[in-house]
Amino acid sequence: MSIWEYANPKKFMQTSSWALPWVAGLALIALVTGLVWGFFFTPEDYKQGSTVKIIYLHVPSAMMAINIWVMMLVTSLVWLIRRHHVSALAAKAAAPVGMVMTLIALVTGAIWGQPMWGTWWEWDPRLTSFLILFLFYLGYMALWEAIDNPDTAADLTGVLCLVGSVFAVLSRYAVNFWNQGLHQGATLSMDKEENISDVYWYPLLLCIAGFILLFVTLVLIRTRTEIRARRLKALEARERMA
Amino acid sequence: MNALSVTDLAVSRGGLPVLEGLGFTLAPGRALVLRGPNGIGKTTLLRTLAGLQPPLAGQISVPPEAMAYAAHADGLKATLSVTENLRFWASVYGTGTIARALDDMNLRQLADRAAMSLSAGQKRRLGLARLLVTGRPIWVLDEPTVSLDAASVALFAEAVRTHLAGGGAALMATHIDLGIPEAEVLDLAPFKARTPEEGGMSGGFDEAFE
Amino acid sequence: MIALLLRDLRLAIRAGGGFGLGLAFFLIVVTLVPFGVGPEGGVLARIAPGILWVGALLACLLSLDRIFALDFEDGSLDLLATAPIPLEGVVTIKAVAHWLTTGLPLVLAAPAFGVLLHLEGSANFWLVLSLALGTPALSVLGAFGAALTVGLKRGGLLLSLLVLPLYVPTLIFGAELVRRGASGMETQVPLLMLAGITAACIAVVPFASAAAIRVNLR
Amino acid sequence: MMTDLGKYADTVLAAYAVSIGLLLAIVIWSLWKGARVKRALEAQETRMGRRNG
Repeated sequence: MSIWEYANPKKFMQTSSWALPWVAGLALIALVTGLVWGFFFTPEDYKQGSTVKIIYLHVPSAMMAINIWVMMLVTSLVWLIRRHHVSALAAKAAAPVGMVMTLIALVTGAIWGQPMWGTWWEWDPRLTSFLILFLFYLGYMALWEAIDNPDTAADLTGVLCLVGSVFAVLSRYAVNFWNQGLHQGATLSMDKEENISDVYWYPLLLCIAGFILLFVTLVLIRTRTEIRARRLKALEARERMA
Repeated sequence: MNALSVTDLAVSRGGLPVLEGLGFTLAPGRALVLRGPNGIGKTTLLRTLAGLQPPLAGQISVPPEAMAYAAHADGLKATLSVTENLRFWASVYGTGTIARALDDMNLRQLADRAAMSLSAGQKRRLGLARLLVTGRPIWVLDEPTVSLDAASVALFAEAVRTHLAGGGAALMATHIDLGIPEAEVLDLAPFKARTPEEGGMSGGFDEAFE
Repeated sequence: MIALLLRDLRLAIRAGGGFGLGLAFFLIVVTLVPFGVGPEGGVLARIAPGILWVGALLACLLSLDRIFALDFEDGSLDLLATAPIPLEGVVTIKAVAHWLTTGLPLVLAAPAFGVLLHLEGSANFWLVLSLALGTPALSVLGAFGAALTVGLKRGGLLLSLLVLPLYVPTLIFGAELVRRGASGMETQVPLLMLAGITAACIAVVPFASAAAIRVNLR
Repeated sequence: MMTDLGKYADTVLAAYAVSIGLLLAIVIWSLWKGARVKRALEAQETRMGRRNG
């Protein structure tokens, strides 16, 4: 059996309705456990005090913000190359989730920055890049909404996602060049595992897993909704024609 | 040798099939008129033949670089003169000369007028003159005689006859008389796409689940 | 192809203010900014590269929706798509025509605006260079945005939302080049990046734009 | 049970409140939209007399 069978809407609806409760349950368990563990049972950082607890939200949401865009890029490519409708709809379904993740990363970053840097907003390369990513999500979603014909919308947003990806990466580089991150590294460098002690690392891992599972849950729900919406639209159109 | 042949063609508009099982051929020197009520899919069919949208099923075989398509809209630039409009299309198609088109469509006196100052019928004639300057043998025309008076329709018919006599072919969609009685007529109504219940093809993805 | 370019330029001139409109907008921005930030020469000179670049970007944005919309409405785009010119070529020519009518006048007029904002001689040179290198990318990317939104009735605002994030790298490197050039710092990196982005855009983006047009004409 | 968040209590609580609020918002929105579309589709299928789900 090939993976492409799941691109059949019937098969997708069956499989997703079977998988959904499991994924949702796991997401809930991982998120609640991870966040409770992180919030109540981890010590304060000697430098940052209790604000270190924000990493359990900030880091997973920031990771997801980027990874969801990558997932949208992959599904858009699958749609453009192999014309599997479910793939295009999954990209559409993922975009609002990605936007919310970006928003969470931005807001928690700003809230965190306030006591750490003494300002809500700093034109730090990372924050700025996320702001640009947020704009890309907005544009992508707006384009989906603006176009009536679903296949046209899928094609055009797919092309936009492709071009946007290149420019998102380019923007990241440009922003880095423009303002050589005065603040990064001074705070916790989160990319390097060894800089984070195990006390923070395990609940963080759990939170990351929780965010991923939550994303999968949401994408499954939303893709199912999109598939139904398209069937509804097709039936309505046929009723009008008849 | 056919100029244009279509086998078992199905076309869709907005994701829904509108025509299916369509087949016809068009030989050089012949004209074919497509008829059918509004909404049957005449324009969709012509756009598919012109290559602007992919067919849902079936084959279209046409020699490369042989077709000239004229849509509802004439594609004229209001601020350019008649000559400038024609010269542009002549150089796009690499034919160069526009003198014959001006004569055939009786546009000599209007040659220097801006397109925006032309009447609806004169604009239509200019749109048809554009076809002449493409130098393409197969014309695909969508409602070519809309807003033309009787004299202009006769002028149009004459231009089509000249084109056919020169070995060209013409495919026209219309619901009014074109004044070309020798043209074959194909009624599109029997090719209306059936619903899936009646055994027709479904729109593909949209309806296929559960 | 040349015929298409000539036609577009002729149309821009006949439409009245094809060249002038962007320029006038640019002038308004440059005039308004001192009212906003105060007439102090030092401050103005410092923010001038940014103002001029943002102004160029907005002036470019103003006329973007007309790149394909007019041809779409009167049916020429259908005819061009079935004509023997590749659609990629049509898109490129359209972008070139847009640049010639908005980008190029800005590049040529930039030193005058620079003077208004107290930019010094060498900074003016860098300003012209950066605009000359960067504005073609703005037109090509703008044509891509216009191609995406060509069939939409309320495409104007959406077009800005789609195109502006794409302008970020060009804006950053363009303004940075002027800033560095004016203060005598090393300019090679922004210069190469700016030129590289423009070259890559011209080479690749027309394919995406043509694909978008084909989808929109279906 | 409440851990002592020290002088940054506001900051941390605000971050958690906003984030969890946003997550809940998208979850509820997705579920609500899903239910609405599902109902509309079922109504349409019933109306067209081809219920075969």
